[in-house]
Amino acid sequence: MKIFFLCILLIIAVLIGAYLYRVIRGPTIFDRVLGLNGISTKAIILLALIGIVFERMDMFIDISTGYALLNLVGALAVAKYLEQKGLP
Amino acid sequence: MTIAVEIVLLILLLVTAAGAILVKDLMSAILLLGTYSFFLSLVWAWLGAVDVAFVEAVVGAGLATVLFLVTLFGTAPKDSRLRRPPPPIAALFALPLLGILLLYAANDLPEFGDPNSPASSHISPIYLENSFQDSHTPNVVTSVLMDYRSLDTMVETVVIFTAGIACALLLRRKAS
Amino acid sequence: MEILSIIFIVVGLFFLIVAAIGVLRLPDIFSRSHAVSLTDSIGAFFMLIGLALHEGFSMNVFKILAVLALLYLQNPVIAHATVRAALRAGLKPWQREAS
Amino acid sequence: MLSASFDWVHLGLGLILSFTVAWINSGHSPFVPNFRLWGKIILYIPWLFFRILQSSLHVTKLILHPALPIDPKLIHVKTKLANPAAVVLLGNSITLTPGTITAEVEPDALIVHALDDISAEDVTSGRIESKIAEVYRNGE
Repeated sequence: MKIFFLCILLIIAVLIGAYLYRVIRGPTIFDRVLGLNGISTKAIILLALIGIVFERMDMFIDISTGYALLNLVGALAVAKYLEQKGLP
Repeated sequence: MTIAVEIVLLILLLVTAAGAILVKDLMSAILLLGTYSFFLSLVWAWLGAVDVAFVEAVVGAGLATVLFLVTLFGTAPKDSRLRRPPPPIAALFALPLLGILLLYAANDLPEFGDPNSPASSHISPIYLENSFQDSHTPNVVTSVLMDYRSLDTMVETVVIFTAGIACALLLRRKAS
Repeated sequence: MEILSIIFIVVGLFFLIVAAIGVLRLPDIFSRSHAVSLTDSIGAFFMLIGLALHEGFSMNVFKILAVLALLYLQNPVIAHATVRAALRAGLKPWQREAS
Repeated sequence: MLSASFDWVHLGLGLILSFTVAWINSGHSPFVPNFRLWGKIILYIPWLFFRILQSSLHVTKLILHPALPIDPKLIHVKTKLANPAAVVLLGNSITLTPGTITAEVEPDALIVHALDDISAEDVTSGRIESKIAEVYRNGE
């Protein structure tokens, strides 16, 4: 069972690479913001998975709650900035 | 299997760091730094340092990104030195040499999680035994950070506070 | 219970893979946002519910559900803010040239 | 919740603090819970989830299709919903459904970006809107 979760963990970590490609090579700045959003969602899932693998779910799910809240603040700040400044 | 996860996370970390250095636009560099903090926090969580991961996520991904953005509000959004001069040749030789030296020195460090290493045979038991009597805090990491190393933490807070004041000053100058 | 959680996790993984392919393949920012929304709304749902089923009934299940509710409340806000910023910045949606 | 300590001290402090912050930020409006409305919204969620499942299968088919047969477009959707909270719920539901995303909110219309005709038909037919209108009609 632990091997199964490790495999899932590995696959998701590789999938983050696709989003990272979008963040680094994105033609516009908005692609980067979208990629960051996708990465943070993946990171929340990854943290929950790490909690399952280490059998300390109670600690790791707390960090993922923190991630989710912070992600909202950061993304809204970026979007507000881009609306006011226009395309860089 | 666990090694593979670590390798993938570290590769993602390296690619993000390289991208943050090489990208031309300051805004994209900020976003890449936020991504870097996410990955670093994942690495900390994978190593079992949950509190450090939490701090990294809060300060690195949340607070630092917002502070950088507020700074960009008040200053020029373009990097003025788009054409960077090439690095001197001495640096090209000296930096890999330094890296090799550091890797060689890292060989002598104790193994990760080694119960016989000095850190876990001398320091950790004292903290674990005495922290509750000393500070009455159920979380050991919190008592170490906030009581035993409170000066260090206070100066870190001063750094963040100074950054916040600077951002407020930049915003006020723009408004007037 | 274990079988059900494995099924949920594999379904969620399938949607995550599809979303990653979509992020790589789709042509412009507006259509890519659909792929990201696919991840957020359905991939994360199946993954987290699968993990909650594996965990069994305890305090952690409530925390997982809280994270899920948070995701469902904030992800539309983020996607909408990004797309609105892109629209106001003057980006035109991609269209098929031939038709 | 995060420290999993359920003393009365912690719970009471948390309750008082969160209500105070919400009260300060909402312009000192008195707190009036509308329980019937919340009940209806909770009944609305499973229906929304069924729609999400259906449309995400459709988007999956589109993405995995080798020819990528997408036809993205911007569409204007007129709404008759007067309550701002209802418009927010509508925009949120549209964005949450894969294949459609709310791009701009105007006083009486939404601009929606749709991935192709079938996804767009989901919005233009007004099924979500009528459902939300039903939620809010009796809840007022």
